[in-house]
Amino acid sequence: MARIISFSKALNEAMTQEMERDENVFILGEDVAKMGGDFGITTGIWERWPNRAFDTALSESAITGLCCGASVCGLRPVAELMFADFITVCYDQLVNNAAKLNYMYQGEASAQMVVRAVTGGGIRCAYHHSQCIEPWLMNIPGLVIVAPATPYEAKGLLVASIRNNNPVVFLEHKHLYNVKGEVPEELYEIPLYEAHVEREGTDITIVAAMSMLKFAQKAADEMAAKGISVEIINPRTIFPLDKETIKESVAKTGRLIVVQEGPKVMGYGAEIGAMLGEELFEYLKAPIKRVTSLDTPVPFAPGMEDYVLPHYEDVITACNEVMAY
Amino acid sequence: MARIISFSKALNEAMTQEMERDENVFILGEDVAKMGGDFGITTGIWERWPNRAFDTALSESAITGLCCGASVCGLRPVAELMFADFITVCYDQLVNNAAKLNYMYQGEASAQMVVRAVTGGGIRCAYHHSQCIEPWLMNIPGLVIVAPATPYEAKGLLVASIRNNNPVVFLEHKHLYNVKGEVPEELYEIPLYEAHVEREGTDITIVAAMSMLKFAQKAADEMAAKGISVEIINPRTIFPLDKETIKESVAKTGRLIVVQEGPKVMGYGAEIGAMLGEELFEYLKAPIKRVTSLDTPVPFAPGMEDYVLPHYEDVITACNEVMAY
Amino acid sequence: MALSKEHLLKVYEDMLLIRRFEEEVEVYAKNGTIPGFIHLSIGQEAAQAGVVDVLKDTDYKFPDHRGHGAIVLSSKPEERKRCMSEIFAKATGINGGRGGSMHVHDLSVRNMGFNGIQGSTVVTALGTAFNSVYRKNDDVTVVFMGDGTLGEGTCHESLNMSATWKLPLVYVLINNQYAISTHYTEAHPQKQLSTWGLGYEVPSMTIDGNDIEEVIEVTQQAVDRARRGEGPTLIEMMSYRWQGHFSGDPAAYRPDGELEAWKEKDPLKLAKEKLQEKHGVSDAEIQAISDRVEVEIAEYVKFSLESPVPKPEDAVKYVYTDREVEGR
Amino acid sequence: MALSKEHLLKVYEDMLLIRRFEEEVEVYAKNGTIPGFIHLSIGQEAAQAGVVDVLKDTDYKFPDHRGHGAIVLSSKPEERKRCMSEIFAKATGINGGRGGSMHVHDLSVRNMGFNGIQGSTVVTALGTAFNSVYRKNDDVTVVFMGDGTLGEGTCHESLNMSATWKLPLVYVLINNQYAISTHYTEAHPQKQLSTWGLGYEVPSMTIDGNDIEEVIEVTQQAVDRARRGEGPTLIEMMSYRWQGHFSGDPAAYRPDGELEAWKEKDPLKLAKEKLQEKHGVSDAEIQAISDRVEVEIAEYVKFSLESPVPKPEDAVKYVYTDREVEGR
Ligand SMILES: Cc1ncc(C[n+]2csc(CCOP(=O)(O)OP(=O)(O)O)c2C)c(N)n1
Ligand SMILES: Cc1ncc(C[n+]2csc(CCOP(=O)(O)OP(=O)(O)O)c2C)c(N)n1
Ligand SMILES: [Mg+2]
Ligand SMILES: [Mg+2]
Repeated sequence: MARIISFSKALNEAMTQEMERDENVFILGEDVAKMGGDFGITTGIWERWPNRAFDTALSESAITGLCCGASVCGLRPVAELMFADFITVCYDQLVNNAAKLNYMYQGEASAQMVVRAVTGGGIRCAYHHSQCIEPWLMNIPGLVIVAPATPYEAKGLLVASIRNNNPVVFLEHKHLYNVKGEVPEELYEIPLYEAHVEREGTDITIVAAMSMLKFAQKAADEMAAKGISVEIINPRTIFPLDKETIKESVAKTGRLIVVQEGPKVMGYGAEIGAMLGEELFEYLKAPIKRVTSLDTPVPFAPGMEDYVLPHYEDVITACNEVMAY
Repeated sequence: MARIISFSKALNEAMTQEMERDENVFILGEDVAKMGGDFGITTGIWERWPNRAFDTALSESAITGLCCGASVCGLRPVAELMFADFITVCYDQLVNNAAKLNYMYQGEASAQMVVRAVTGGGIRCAYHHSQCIEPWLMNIPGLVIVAPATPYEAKGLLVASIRNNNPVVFLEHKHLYNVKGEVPEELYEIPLYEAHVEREGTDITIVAAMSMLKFAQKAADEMAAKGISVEIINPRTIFPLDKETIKESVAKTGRLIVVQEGPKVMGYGAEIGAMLGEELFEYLKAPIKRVTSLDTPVPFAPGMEDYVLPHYEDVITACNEVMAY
Repeated sequence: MALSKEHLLKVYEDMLLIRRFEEEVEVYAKNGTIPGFIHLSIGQEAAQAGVVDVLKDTDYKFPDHRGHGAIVLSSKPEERKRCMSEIFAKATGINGGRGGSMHVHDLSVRNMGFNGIQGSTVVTALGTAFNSVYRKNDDVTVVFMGDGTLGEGTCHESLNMSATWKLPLVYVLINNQYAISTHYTEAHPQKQLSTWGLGYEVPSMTIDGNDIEEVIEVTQQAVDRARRGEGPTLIEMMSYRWQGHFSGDPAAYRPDGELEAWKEKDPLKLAKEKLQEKHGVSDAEIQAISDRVEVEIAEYVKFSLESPVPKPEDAVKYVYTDREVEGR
Repeated sequence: MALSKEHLLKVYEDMLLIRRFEEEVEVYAKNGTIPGFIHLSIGQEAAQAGVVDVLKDTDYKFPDHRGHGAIVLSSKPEERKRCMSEIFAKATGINGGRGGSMHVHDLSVRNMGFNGIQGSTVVTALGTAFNSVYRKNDDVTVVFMGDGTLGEGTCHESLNMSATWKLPLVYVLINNQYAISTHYTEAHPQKQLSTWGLGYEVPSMTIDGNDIEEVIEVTQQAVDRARRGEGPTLIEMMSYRWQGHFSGDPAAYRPDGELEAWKEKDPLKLAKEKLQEKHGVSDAEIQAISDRVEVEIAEYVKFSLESPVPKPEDAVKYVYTDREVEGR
């Protein structure tokens, strides 16, 4: 009865259905139209709406700049950035233009655009095709960063992102594209800015986004077997963070572990950790823990890359440590 | 006897003396040669070395890309970025090129370059000429961010940055240029990666960089009058952070306040806060505090800008709160 | 193209309005009343007045950082004083004082404002031009840029894309010889910057940017071409800024006599001579224009000086469209 | 320019080495032995072999992502197998396996490696070219780029600066018709991409990139010009990649017959015909070359397969020049 589709297909459906509903929505980017995207996510859109799907030159600043200008005219661009690492070549358009347009225009118009970006490591593509970019954007008021972890979220959050009037950087983790799950056929929104309690628990709070959620789930199972109850929070929107949900959870458990791909230093675990140290000090029963990648670029050789990426065992160690404290 | 010069002059002297010492050092950037820089910091260099000072087009990617390539040939470029906010248009060259060159070249060559960038708010120049950019770069292993607070540091840290073989983003706060202080005439280095204990104390640790140091100093005086002893740490190198010095201090005081210009969310206070929550949990006697700008772009109108920037009174409130906890 | 007497009178008055606007702004910038820094467009009135003259309210305008002139002339007459009070950082400013000199926009007349990062509006302008194609209307987008700004990579990405897609976009490149202290011949290899546009097979030309008749003629052709859906045009308008880069810059980098030579080519002087010599406009008529402009400008200044400052706490407004940000 | 028989024989062998190198890489990429993704340059051998043939060991070379050919030929003969084992992610790889297909450098021959961000090396190359001017030597820098890469803003900033400063830099733009699935005529307005360079008054030309003699002749002229200190040149070399964008891409976007037509223009076939028809090279001689190349390539493959993988913990090395990074 419940329909099972892939994360990729869920994204495709979100865009397709939003384009059916709202003719202001269009897609653009490198190879998104005729080829349907480097990862096939926009397949079929150009065939159906040849005037609403645009292959561009390799010009990420032009793409995102165009999105800003078109947004102000009431359009709703959905751009694909192929690899999230390429955000560096259009960083200015996101940081100094999109993020500030509503502020500059005093609410009269805003960058109601979505930039879809394929994020994360593990595919053996080295330094420039493997990075987690969210920390580079989390000091920029005005931006929104959305990070689905399941096919259900992929669709509902992308729909919400397209409808949202702020600039949204929508992260799609490479390792999730083929993951399958239940996804309603009809259009639905999952609200932005709200973290999701994936699993309730009383002893430890694990915050984990995107592909890291599976580590949290596995760890919760493993700890449950030992009688330790883990609560899992999936932020869904990484920026601005849903501080309330995290605080509520840690107020209950007193123990926090953030599992995060990407270097440890100044990842989102930093903000969560500091926020709790500020606002929830009296509830903390143990040191906070961050399980992350090492503080290096991402190397190519599989053994090296795996060494750098977060290790599941470290989540278990962290759980044991916070319980033993 | 002791020579008193301005922060600006100290920077100029650092470059001049390094250029005398090492012919691989050269300067480039918009208006740095014939005009001596938009802020006058490179005055006199072109006159002396017309073949080692280069005015460029408005091409920040070309400037920083050139620095990367020239570094690999053994040169030591010192580029000026005018306003730090413009780092967004050459972000790729810093993040994906300079920061990773030593790693990619396995230590055979590196981006031994300095990018001087004029940072911070308070001069009524609104959204794109007032930002603190360090948080945008602190998740990038391979980069170094240096942030002097005094004329003495300006010279010693710039010399060390020029000699250092990693890519250094060297922050110069607008409000410090005219500050005067004691600066030795001879060449000297202040080591990178080492925070400086500006003042010893036992009750509260305040971490404050660049122009925020004066808030910390004033607050320390004010608190001293009430019998409360504040230790002040000036990071000098903002990334990678000298965690040891901060930890040693907080292990002693048990109380931490970070004073930081720029939005609160994901500023360096986040990393410091999380790090202490992880590594120094048992020593903390009170919640950590961050005194920062508000989470907004920087508006133009003086009253609005002042409202957004960190307030001195909030440092005092934070001190009182951590003591009262 | 020779303009009619009426038309030339109108744009002469427009230019004078810019001149006087800028002169007053300079006074209050120098005496510290206006905060921040100010880029004045004295000397470049023809390029700004001429271009705006050609455009409709429904055309998208991206002024540059030296764009007070284009901004004021784009505005509805009753809003012009609010452009000045914006620069004065006042609550009555057209953007409530939060933007200032570099960021004066008015979406009601499709003045899209500037972005302090040079070259940024050059790609944002793709979006408004794209919108016209997407919605199949004939709104044209004009983006102003300087000779220095042409150094930015965004200029390439923009012209490449607008030319490929034949977007209705006109690039007005005001070559005022300098980017801060750097002469355009030191930052670019080609003798005339417009040559650059030819590499994209985009109609590109260099004109006398101080001759308002030439500015209007060539801009009109480019705008017409864009409106017909034939794609972008690049117009390099040769001109000169009389002041330094920003108000207060002594402009020591300029060779002796250069400013004086350009003052001979003052766009206002040129227009006035034509009015008087060709159209027989009397001194009295010229004086009447001048008087009208004085009254107007005096009102702007008074309004700007007397207006209240904005509420500090409004600084937290409009960060997001749908979320509040914490204040103090 | 007609090459001597010896010269043509040499570069024919070079091209064959690339072809066979790529064919083997493809086998091991497809069967999963090589991790990550691979961009093959089969069909583009003349452009790579011809350019490298002109360069000295002391010239700086920036290969692009489709640059195995230029990389291997730039390497010292004894190091070539290490280029392949790098692609195999092995410890013996010329970069210890940390870079892989997209990041093979060898500073000893001034192969500067690639940066995965298209357009990045195009500005990095300014630095090595600048170095030659700064140090007053005559080293030339060559940067390879594709038709798609020309979309990036960095290309503009680079050509603008190199032309203004007359840097010894040669831009080799291999126009293989496509950027992933997008034909160059859909991404750029001009009919031939080299027209773009003329906008900067930079000598720019389009040549047959599959004719190794033409490649060598035109590259030689550009390199000579650069060595004389006369500035950059842009050479658009028309060619075609036989495979899809990456190994595994079915390249469904190509019209029927296009690949076949280009196979008729196979650079190896063209060179072989010339060798045989013009220089009277025998089948046996051709066979001997082929045999040599087979032995060579077989050794690379064996070496690559048999080499050990790198130590995982070496991943924390070289983040900084003077600081350690924590491992596990
Ligand atoms: C990306 C970026 N780089 C540098 C600057 C600093 N800056 C502001 S205006 C300017 C010169 C611009 O010259 P031009 O485009 O010729 O305009 P003009 O000032 O002559 O009107 C510079 C370098 C900036 N605002 N943005
Ligand atoms: C900045 C950036 N944008 C996009 C990409 C993804 N990408 C890699 S190669 C490529 C196509 C390049 O085309 P071209 O320059 O013609 O080289 P070719 O692949 O045809 O050899 C694209 C879009 C990238 N690596 N970097
Ligand atoms: Mg100029
Ligand atoms: Mg190509």
